[in-house]
Amino acid sequence: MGVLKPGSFFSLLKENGLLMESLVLQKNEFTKILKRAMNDHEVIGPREEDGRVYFRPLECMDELIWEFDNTVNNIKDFFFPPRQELYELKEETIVTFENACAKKRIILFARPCDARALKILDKLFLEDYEDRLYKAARDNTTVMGLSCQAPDQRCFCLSLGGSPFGTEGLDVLITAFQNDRLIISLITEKGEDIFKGKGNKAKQEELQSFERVKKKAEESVKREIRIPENLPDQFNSEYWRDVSRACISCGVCTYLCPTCHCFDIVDEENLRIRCWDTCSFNNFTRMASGENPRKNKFERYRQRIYHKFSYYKINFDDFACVGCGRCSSYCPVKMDIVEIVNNAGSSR
Amino acid sequence: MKIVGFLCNWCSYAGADLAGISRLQYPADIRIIRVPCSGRVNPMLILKCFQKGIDGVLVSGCHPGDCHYQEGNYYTRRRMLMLRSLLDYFGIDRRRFHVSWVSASEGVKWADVVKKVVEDVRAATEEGTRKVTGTEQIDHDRGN
Amino acid sequence: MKDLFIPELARIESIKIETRDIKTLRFMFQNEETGKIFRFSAGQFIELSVPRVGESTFCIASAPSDTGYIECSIKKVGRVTEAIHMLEVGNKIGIRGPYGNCFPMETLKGKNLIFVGGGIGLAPLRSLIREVLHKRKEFEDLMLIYGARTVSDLVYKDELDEWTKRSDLKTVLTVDPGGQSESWNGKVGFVPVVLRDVSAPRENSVVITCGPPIMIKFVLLTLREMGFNPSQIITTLEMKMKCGVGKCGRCNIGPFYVCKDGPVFTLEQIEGFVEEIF
Amino acid sequence: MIEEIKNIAGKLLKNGDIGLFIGYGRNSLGDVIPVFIQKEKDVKTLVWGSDCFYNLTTYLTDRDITRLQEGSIGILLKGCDQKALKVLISESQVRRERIKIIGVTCDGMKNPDGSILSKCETCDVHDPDPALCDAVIGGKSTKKEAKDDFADVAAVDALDSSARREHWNRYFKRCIRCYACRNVCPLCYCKECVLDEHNPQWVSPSPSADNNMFFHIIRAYHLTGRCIDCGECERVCPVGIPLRRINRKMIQAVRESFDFEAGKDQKTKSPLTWFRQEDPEDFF
Repeated sequence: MGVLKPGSFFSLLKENGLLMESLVLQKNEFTKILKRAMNDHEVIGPREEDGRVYFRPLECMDELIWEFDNTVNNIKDFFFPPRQELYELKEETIVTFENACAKKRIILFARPCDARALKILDKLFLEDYEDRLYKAARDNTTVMGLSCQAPDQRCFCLSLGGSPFGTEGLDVLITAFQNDRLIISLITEKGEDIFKGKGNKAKQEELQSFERVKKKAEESVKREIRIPENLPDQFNSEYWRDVSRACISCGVCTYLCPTCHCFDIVDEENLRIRCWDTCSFNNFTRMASGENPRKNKFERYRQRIYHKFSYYKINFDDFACVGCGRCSSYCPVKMDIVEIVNNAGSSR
Repeated sequence: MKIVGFLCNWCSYAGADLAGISRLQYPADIRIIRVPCSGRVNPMLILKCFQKGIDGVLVSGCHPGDCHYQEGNYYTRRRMLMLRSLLDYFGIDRRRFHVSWVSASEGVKWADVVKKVVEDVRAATEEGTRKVTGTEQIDHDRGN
Repeated sequence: MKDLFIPELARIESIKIETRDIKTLRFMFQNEETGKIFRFSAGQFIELSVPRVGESTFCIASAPSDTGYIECSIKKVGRVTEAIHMLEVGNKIGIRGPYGNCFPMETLKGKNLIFVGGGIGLAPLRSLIREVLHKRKEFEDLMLIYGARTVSDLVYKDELDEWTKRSDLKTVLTVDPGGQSESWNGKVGFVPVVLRDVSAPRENSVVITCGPPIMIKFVLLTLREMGFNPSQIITTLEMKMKCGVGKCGRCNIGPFYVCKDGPVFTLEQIEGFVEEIF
Repeated sequence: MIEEIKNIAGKLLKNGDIGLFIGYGRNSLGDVIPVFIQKEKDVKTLVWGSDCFYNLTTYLTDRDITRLQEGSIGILLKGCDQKALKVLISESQVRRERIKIIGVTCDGMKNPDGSILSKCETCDVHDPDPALCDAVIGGKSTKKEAKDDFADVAAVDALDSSARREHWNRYFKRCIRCYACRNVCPLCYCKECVLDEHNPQWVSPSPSADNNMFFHIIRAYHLTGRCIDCGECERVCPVGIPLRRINRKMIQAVRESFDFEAGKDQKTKSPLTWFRQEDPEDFF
């Protein structure tokens, strides 16, 4: 993790919700600020396409959606995109695309759970061998969250250490109130820069009502994932065969997951490309010789559960799950990760 | 312009050969791949051509009833008909994909077919219908 | 900042045909500086890139003490390896690495070493054996048991001849039943069977094995039956890899990333997952 | 109806006629899920309703299930699912004698808002086929048949070539290549899909709009004359690509060119595996 830099102590406190400064802004003022920011930033936010909401680069602020259930894709796509050109490999030279990462970006209305996933991915991509493109994207992006006032019945962020009002991974947290008022909680300097000199400092009663809605939202997260202590011992259990029967080995759960990060590296003509890959696919671990250590469906499903709830914890001291509920709501056969994990400990 | 022609060994390839021997003039935009039978032309091969940026594809075999393997070209006929309607549906200009029957004795027909194919592909290209593969990328992919 | 996925270009210096489907290639970095900084230990691997085809993982078959070049032995099995087999001397190839851990040279010192290899699995062992022979005095008795499907599938034939002649390395060669030729004077039988027959010392010994998964599976069983304990057994694992640095997520074996925490493991480490691997 | 299903399934399991019954159940959130029942006492978890979308025949070609299962398999099938099974039988992917089929009458599956699914509107097999099934439940369906005019396909056909390209590009840009459409499809049973092949690699796995288009062309082509329009691919697509609009184009094309409809019987194979001398060749 390195040495604590001067000043970072305060940001550490802020990231944990202490010493946080809060502003109050009218919705139209906010829109104005962002419109101006669009001049020198790419602004990404939730936008509707054929009845579903996706995070996409916005062409204008009118496209932005203010109220939405969890989006289909999540903000991981902008740090670790589905398809990313790494460099061009020619016979004698290698051409890299340096300037492309320099683009300044703002991501609007990220859900706290998705933002928290960035903190989890940081451990993988930034520790040990640092990933240049991921780092550049992280450095150049300001993430503004939208607090989640009506969590879905599938959400279980609280039991993994997150919160519908969580600030981890965010630079700014925005909470919408009545009368088009917004409370803007400034978390990092990056966030402060954008709102410098704007709005009024939040008054005591405004902060109190902020706390009230926060509490209400947290109370409405009813689902709970309980990761069994003895999960590692269940590796050879028959349980995994039973629960994975319905799985169709597609990539929905992993591709929509904010923390799943497996990838493949392929060549397309001269381009070397990094693209998403998933442990659900049969050919994920199949070697050229035809040998495949995870050729059965249950082994692949088990790998996904263990990677998230056992291996990642061992290697990076965090579970690779933020409780957004996408995997169970988009699963073609509605496999429910919470139920499956909660029952894993008591299996044979 | 690059056009790939899949020619069956027994009829169309011989037909093209005859055109050559007879010194018939036809455009040089076509690259010929000899296959044992037009039935060998897996649609995947045609798709691969388009993916690689080829401007047009021609599949040519024996006339129905003349197949060296009795019935290979009957299957080809069904497959290519379906493939063509599918490509068309996806907005791949229909002038970029052709099928023809050319026998070993039809050198002149071969030259005509090539002329027609080249004309069509050229027209499609000049009208600016995009080649099937291009440089278009999904949003936010290069390097960020 | 250097991008960890960008390879260094290297030139193919020589190509040696080992068997009908295995070639040993020798590379030198195009940039001399890189060549000077490039250091590795026996057991590590590199990623080789063929432009327009892709990237694949190969263990280094030359020894760290062989300075100035790197050698890899490549068996033609898939798209990338086929492309590599098409390359000629003078062609360029991309190299990134070295990655992974290495054979624990310090713990091996003062021990009897028993190398058990099969097929192309001799490659990482060759790196180690060359290194060990280079520092021969630091080790006790050495034994190599190496087998392949047929006589013509044995790799590094010249070196095997050389090693057979040495008195300080007992070399036992074997081929699978049916794979022997007229003039074959080695053993005939599967590696695990031969391993049981030769009297390998158990005291103060370490077994290092590498080969196809099915061979490793039975070698491990045989070693157990012979009374070796798991901490005495070192194996290199094969897993599909892409990034080589513990990020792409496919080479998990239990909590370990084979590319970062391996490919060298003691049986003790991976005991709980043996079923998944083999 | 559900009691009848439980009874029959229970009896089959009890008598040892089958070792596994595949039907519908619910998880703790109330979603319908496929359930795999091996013991008679567990048949009580079975459910039936207008949200039992899944085409369970997918599991009959799932090697991870069939390989491990001894004896016969029982399965609950709606009319459209039975069509898929007929195709599978005609292609020798499922041995009829190995399965026990409970056919169930279906009045059309419903969206959460109560409206009927569009694929069920034009469905012509609301009643199970007594010639195929071992047991038939539910009597005559109340749902009236509607004529399928392929309006969705016609709307795309009406566009000009480049507008069609644009139409699809908008969707294909979104595709993340999760392969849910392929994997859920009861008729995509290849042990190794051409899309997974590495050598040669037909289409790169990276999701660019072009790669995605080729993936969808290949998928649609491989289903030509086989797709029975169960609509599972479209239902599971997380990014809402109208996949039925692609498959139905081919259903229409096969109908027009070869006068063929998939899933009508258990004998006739895909029209691309046989021919007539008088087949059309107007575009040659």
